[in-house]
Amino acid sequence: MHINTDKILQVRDMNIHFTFGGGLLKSGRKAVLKAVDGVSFDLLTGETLGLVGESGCGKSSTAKGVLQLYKPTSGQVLFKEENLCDLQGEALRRMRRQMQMIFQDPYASLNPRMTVLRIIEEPMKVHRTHGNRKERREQVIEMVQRVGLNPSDIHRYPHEFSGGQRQRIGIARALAVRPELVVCDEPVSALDVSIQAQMIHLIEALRDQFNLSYLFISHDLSVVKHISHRVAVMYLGIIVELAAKEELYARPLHPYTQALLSAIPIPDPEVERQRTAIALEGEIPSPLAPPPGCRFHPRCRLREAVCSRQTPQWREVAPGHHVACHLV
Amino acid sequence: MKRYITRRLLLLLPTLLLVSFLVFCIVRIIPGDAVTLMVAEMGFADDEAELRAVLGLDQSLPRQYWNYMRNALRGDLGTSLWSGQPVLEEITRRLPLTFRLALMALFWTLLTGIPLGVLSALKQDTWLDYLLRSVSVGGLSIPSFWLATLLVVFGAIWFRWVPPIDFIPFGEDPLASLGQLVVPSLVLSVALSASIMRMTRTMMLEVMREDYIRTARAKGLSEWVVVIRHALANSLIPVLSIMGIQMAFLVGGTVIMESIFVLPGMGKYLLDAITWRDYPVIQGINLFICTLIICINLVIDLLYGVLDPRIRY
Amino acid sequence: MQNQQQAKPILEVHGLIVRFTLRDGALIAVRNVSFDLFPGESLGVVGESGCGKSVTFLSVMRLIPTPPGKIDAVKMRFSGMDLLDASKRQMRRIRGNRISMVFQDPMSSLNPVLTIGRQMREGIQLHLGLSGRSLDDRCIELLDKVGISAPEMRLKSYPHQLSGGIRQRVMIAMALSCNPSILLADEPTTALDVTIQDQILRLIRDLTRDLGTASVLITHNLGAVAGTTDRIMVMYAGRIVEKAPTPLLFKDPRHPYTQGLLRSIPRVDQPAGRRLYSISGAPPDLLRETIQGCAFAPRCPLAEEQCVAQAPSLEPFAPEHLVSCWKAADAHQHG
Amino acid sequence: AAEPQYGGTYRIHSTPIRSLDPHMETASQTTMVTVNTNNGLLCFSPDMTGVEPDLAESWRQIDDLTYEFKLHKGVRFHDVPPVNGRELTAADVKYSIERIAGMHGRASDFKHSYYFEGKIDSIETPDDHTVIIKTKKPYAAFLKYIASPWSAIVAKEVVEQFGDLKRHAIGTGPFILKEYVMGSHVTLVKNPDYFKAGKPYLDGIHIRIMTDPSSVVSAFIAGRLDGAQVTYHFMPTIKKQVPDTIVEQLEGTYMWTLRCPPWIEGVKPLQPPFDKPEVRQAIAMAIDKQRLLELAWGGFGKTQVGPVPSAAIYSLSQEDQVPYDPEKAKALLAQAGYPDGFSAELMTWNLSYMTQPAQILQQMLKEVGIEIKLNLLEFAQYFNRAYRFDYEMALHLMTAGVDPEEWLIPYYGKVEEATYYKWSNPELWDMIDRQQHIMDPAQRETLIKEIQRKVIADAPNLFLYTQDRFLIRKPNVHLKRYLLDVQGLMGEYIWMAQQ
Amino acid sequence: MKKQPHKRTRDTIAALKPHYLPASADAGGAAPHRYHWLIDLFIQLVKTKPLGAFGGALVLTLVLMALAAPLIATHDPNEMHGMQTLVPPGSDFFFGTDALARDLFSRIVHGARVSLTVGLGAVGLSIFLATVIGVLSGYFGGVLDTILQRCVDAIMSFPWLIIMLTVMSILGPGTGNVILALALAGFAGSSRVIRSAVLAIKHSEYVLAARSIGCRQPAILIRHILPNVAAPILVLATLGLGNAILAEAALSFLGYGVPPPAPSWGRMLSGDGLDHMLRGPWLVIFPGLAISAAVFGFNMLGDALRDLLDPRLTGGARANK
Ligand SMILES: Nc1ncnc2c1ncn2[C@@H]1O[C@H](COP(=O)(O)OP(=O)(O)OP(=O)(O)O)[C@@H](O)[C@H]1O
Ligand SMILES: Nc1ncnc2c1ncn2[C@@H]1O[C@H](COP(=O)(O)OP(=O)(O)OP(=O)(O)O)[C@@H](O)[C@H]1O
Ligand SMILES: [Mg+2]
Ligand SMILES: [Mg+2]
Repeated sequence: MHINTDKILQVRDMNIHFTFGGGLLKSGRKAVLKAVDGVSFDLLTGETLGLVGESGCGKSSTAKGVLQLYKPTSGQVLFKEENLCDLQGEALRRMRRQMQMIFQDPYASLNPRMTVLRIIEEPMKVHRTHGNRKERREQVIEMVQRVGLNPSDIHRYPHEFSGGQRQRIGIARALAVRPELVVCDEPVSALDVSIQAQMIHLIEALRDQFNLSYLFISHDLSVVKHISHRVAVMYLGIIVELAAKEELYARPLHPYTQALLSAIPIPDPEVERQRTAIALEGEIPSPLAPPPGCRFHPRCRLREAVCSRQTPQWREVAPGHHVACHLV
Repeated sequence: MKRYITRRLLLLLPTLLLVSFLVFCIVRIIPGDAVTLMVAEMGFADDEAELRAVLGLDQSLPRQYWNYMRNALRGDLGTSLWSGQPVLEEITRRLPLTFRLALMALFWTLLTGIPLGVLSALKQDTWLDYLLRSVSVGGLSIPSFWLATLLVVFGAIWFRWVPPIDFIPFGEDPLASLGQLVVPSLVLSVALSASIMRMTRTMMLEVMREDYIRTARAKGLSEWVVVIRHALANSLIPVLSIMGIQMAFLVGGTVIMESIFVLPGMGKYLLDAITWRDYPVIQGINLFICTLIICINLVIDLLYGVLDPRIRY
Repeated sequence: MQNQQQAKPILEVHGLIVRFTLRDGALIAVRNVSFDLFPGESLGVVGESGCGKSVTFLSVMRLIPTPPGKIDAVKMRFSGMDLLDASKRQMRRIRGNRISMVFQDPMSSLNPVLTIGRQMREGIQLHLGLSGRSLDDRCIELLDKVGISAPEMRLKSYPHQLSGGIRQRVMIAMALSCNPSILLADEPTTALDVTIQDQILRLIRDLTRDLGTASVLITHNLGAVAGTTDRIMVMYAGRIVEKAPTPLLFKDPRHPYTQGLLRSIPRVDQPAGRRLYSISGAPPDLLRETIQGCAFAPRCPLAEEQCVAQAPSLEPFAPEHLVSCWKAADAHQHG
Repeated sequence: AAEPQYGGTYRIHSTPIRSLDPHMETASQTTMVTVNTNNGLLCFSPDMTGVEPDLAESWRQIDDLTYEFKLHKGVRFHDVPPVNGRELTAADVKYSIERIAGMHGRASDFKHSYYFEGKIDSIETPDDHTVIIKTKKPYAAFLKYIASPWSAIVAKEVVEQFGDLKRHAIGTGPFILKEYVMGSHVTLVKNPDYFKAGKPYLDGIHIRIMTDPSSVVSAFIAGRLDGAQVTYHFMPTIKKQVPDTIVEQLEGTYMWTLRCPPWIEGVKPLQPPFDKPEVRQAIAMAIDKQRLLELAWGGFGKTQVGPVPSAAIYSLSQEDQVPYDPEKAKALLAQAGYPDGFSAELMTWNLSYMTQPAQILQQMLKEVGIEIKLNLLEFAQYFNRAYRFDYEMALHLMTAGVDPEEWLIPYYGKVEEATYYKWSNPELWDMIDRQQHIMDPAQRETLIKEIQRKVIADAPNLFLYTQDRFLIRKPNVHLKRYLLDVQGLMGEYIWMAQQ
Repeated sequence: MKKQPHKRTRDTIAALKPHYLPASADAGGAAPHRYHWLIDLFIQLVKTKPLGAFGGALVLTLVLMALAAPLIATHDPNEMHGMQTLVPPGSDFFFGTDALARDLFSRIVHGARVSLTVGLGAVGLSIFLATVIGVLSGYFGGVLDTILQRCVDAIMSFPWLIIMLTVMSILGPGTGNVILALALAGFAGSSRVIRSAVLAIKHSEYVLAARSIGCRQPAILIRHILPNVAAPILVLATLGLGNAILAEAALSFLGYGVPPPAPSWGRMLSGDGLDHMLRGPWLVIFPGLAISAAVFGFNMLGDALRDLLDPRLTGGARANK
């Protein structure tokens, strides 16, 4: 693995807010949903950064914000020193060649009316990376084989494939134009274990081969542990903890991370029956009205008075181990 | 909710303004104007200008429009160019009939369309389904003027029966007055009912595949309860929006029924107004119908909220 | 699972075959499945997606849409009563009352236009005949039991006003409302994240233990079954390929498919960096009338001529451990 | 010839009635009402050729220019406000005739003003029951016009109170307007104070507005109407269903006319090919009027010869008919320089009684090589263009009132006078002008026939046919006379036998 | 009113999607061979929707009749045969003659041309307008959507009669203008349907995916949005065809409609048909049958297509949110 220290991606204080209501036709006040509320992280070339968290905590929004599929409300996304948020139209479109996305849902992310060939070929066509039809076709066939499908499959339609195979088509599409950054949004959580394993292999193999950088989103901590170098934990729109994976899994500092890790079921009856999970109290608060202070405090078993008053600092508590919690 | 209604009613104004403007322009773009017609009928071509002046048609269009709107806001929709009657009065006399006819047609439509649609969905791909669907499409494919004419002619020939030709005002004898509308509204509802039936069927099929139907069955509920309580409400929303469109169609499109069944409604009045280029009448009727249709749509939107708690205003 | 052999099974299924008549032909989703379920037992069912897990238990409830579905079985009895011949009315009396089911997706399994209360009440009213105050009390008690705070208020809410976790708990409360003898839980946690998943599994475990209900947990999350169930049934292509007590299955899986499944799970409790195993190929096409030989043979690392030629049957490999594999004895070599 | 009986309400139908002002409307629906609510000084004799006294007890022509009318005494207006049954006086007559002539109100509103406008020198009322009218020149049609239903006598207060008479028919007539709901119905009730003793017989008349012909027929068959006017299509059915129906087949006065382009010398000269008389004559010869009538209206009608329809006086007989001769037509065309024919546009409006004959004409003209393109316009648009005189050929419905000259002046008269059509033939102008002042009927007839022959020779218009009308009624309805064919409802002569 | 996204679980998808077959490498090819989706659709239609296939056959017959009208017709449709009016059906005149002594059979056959032209033309135009407006309005949303939708509101609140009569009055008679009138009276409603279909897929991940790979807006519209709203469009079109034919008949009844002598079914039925109905019932029976056959055919076909094109049945766009 070649992790050189170049930062391919720097996300600085990114906010993504959705507004609801307002307007002449809709009643009620404008509500602002802060799906991503001040997220910062770096991604090194050749590195895989895992992003985990409860469902709805803003993982996908972060991913889409990075790729400018949602325009961040504020903040910076520096891709190879260039601030994507400032780019518009054609300039941004051209940048897209270098950053691709694998979508969360293998069923929804492929156009059902296009053949595999056309799906994979499309980014090449859009970015004119390959001169003519024939070249493109050759490249498609190569990609298809690389992700483990048959060349004969390229004339079939997505619905004729299984979930795993569809996900591979998505991967082939993302990689067809040789990007440098790939954002994988829960690429395996829709699949069952046996297909999941195939996908993980593929992703790892491609990373090693092309020295890709991944932002790897999942709520399955086992998978993340398997695949990433560093892991960030999100809760309700903010990152609460970020560390190298061995560090994080061995010494989770944030109470939420601890609870999360303790809840992972272990596929071994002996271990599993011994496991005691840290129960989280209450419900996930609505992102429309996040709690004041530390967002996690209403559910935190260790909370203190300060937690509800003050937003905790984002601190580096050990080399490379960042956390936002008053109690650490 | 209240705020929503107020807002929607306020929004009515710009739409109405747009509508009135469109109508105003359209009736004046149509070649063949009232004055020429009047002059032609009278046989004196030289005082066209005078006639125009008297009718106020010689002013600039914006001016005319301004005058019209100013008066309309005061509740004065002008007088008919031909009969000299106040348009508002003529409309308010005809509107209730048309509206009742439309409502009644809608009533039949729902009465037959929804149950048959549900039945056809429940018996999907059986002979009953095929039969019901064929009949309904059959109903859809019969021109209503033709059905109405057949009814009237053969009703008279075979049973010495025709719909009453003396219109009984609602105030005099409500039952008889409604009774008079039974046949025309039935004829109108044939095609509408067919489309409601088909929509209901489709939606029922869709809804019956939903997981919560399986949940309901898993509770041991009887099929009847499952259909009525769980499936129907969920399938009615699109049916409702079709109903809105049908109401619009009915309010503005009953002219053929009116002439065949001898009903003094709006449709015929409108048609004559167009034929005779009676601008104030055309404008007035349109304004009325549009308001009505927009109100109907509002009611339907509110009904959505009743049917589906996810929809909140 | 003590003394199961002696106890009378509450559910006996023998030779269950479920076929669907589709445009492209008949899809045989469940192929000759047999199992017993004992009172108080918790049975796990795992297997690849589409292998017939849900269909098997939906057929027990007779909730397979017919047509296109068709259920056949040598025997399908619920505490002595024949489920196959039961009339619709009899079935309705069993459903929700004696056997109840928690469906996979809490988002779509609740009727969006009815309040939670209404949906909960109808089952209780029907089967327990409660009404008025006592009905409400029962609902509140149930919601309380599944750990929902402020149950009175929840009764008045509509599904869309609740989070996924709460909805799933409502589903469980509904399933438990008539103290069923069997609780079928079809992937009750797939749509939820780990923390909620953990809560729900615990809930089911505790409730069944307390009430003595037999439960079936269908899932593809092996972690989930590991902690919750007594026995596990592994299905592949419409058949049961392995059936064993939970600890035994994890410790000594005999079917190559089970082995592959267990090995392809990434585990947090193990050092990372180990290459994950993955089963190559794809499951067979259930549209085919007969699958020649062992259905898993094309993907099996141990497959031999015999495997391709002849289908193995589910044979006891060890006490309480049934495997359907010609190579069951050799399988451990590759474990 | 049974004794008239009293009582009963006569139920009939009508197409929509736009207005009740007899002086401002030309539509026959209006007179259907006003002929029952108002009287004129005179009215037509049953055979429609002469005039009879009505409000005028007697009249006399003092000289070529002067007419004296003596009014009945004790004629009262209806007992409704604002007249409240006051007596009719000569002043009312004077007012009414002046109103018809367009002197009270906007001239252009009065559609029959040509009856009297510019033609009357003075109207004098020496006493309450005498009216003396002087015309400027000898006026042959004068009495006809006085007897016309459009020359109804009205009361000044009514006009003043309501501004016009569009919704108020108040007069001296046998029936009183009780209710008039536009688009729905008109109800008339018996006038108990009617000046003709013993009349009317009916208690009332109920006119139901109906537009759909099959509804009318059905309503009649089902017994909801006592009388109806139907088209020939339904006659077999009616005869079969209601065998005792009384059917009166009346000759119509609407004349189907094929028009060549109008000719306004200096402004709109004739364009080729219509500038050649041979072409126009060829067109006339190419049309088999009998077959046309047969196909278009089942043969129920009369083929027409000249501009004055056969139902009116002074019309031409079939001897003057242009013979159907396609060969000759072709020859004429060749002679005019169109051996291969030509193509032209035929304009008419989009209702089937016009489109059917138009299609037949299209086929007939095709046989002599004339390609017709049909242009079927909406009613308003048709009239718009027709009265801008902007068309190549048009299929038109001509109609006129009570005197043959009404079929001539508005069409072939001087360009200023001809309102419906223009034909710049000064010879015709002169003849038409002359006939107006010939007081001797025989002489006038000769001249009018001559004019007609001249029109036929010129062939600006081709007179195709008139349709017969079928007035049906129940056997118990006794009806003594009709007015013009379309204004068939003279309530005072109707009585119904009790069943 | 946003519809709740239906998160379908895998087994229901599998259940609803009989097409879903894990595309295994097994060369045996037990899975039926798949053609282009249109051909596939046709095969499915014949196999599983007998009523729809019957409708399709009717439509096909009518279309062929229209195309080969001069070959099929026994007479010139406008020729008047002497005085042989209202001749009952027989060997000379299969369907009898009308009041103008024209051969009804030939008129019906040629009428297929006229009526189908009107139907296809009106539907084509209205669907085109509806698609353009619906897609733009739905996809771009915002101010454009608001403006377009208010206009659609206004148009929809006009009685259809007014719209049609207005257009007919402004433009005068003629087949083309009938088509235009019908299209203008009908496009607003369709554009609503298409708009909502676009709204439903606009947020689907494959559209986002197309953006993420850098597609331009027009490409997204044409390659991704349009093909996926093709199903509702197709259905709208087939259903609209029947309606257009009926509407033309109603227009004819009011005197508008395709001008004679063009043999439109609607005109035949409503014009002299109704006049002579009692003397020559065949005059209303045959055109009536023709209209009914066309409307029935198109509707049945449309219904069947709707079922077949249901994305959940053919494995189309699953995430219809
Ligand atoms: N386009 C959008 N419009 C409005 N709200 C949105 C939108 N996309 C996401 N959200 C909201 O933002 C929050 C974060 O959503 P996001 O999809 O990023 O979560 P996630 O962590 O990816 O969850 P999951 O694990 O379920 O995929 C959620 O509350 C979601 O409802
Ligand atoms: N209603 C149905 N109609 C047609 N085929 C069906 C139906 N229900 C299930 N099937 C088919 O039966 C097979 C087994 O489906 P089942 O739902 O039991 O799978 P499963 O094991 O529960 O998978 P998952 O883990 O995805 O839930 C599948 O191939 C599916 O396509
Ligand atoms: Mg996400
Ligand atoms: Mg399942």
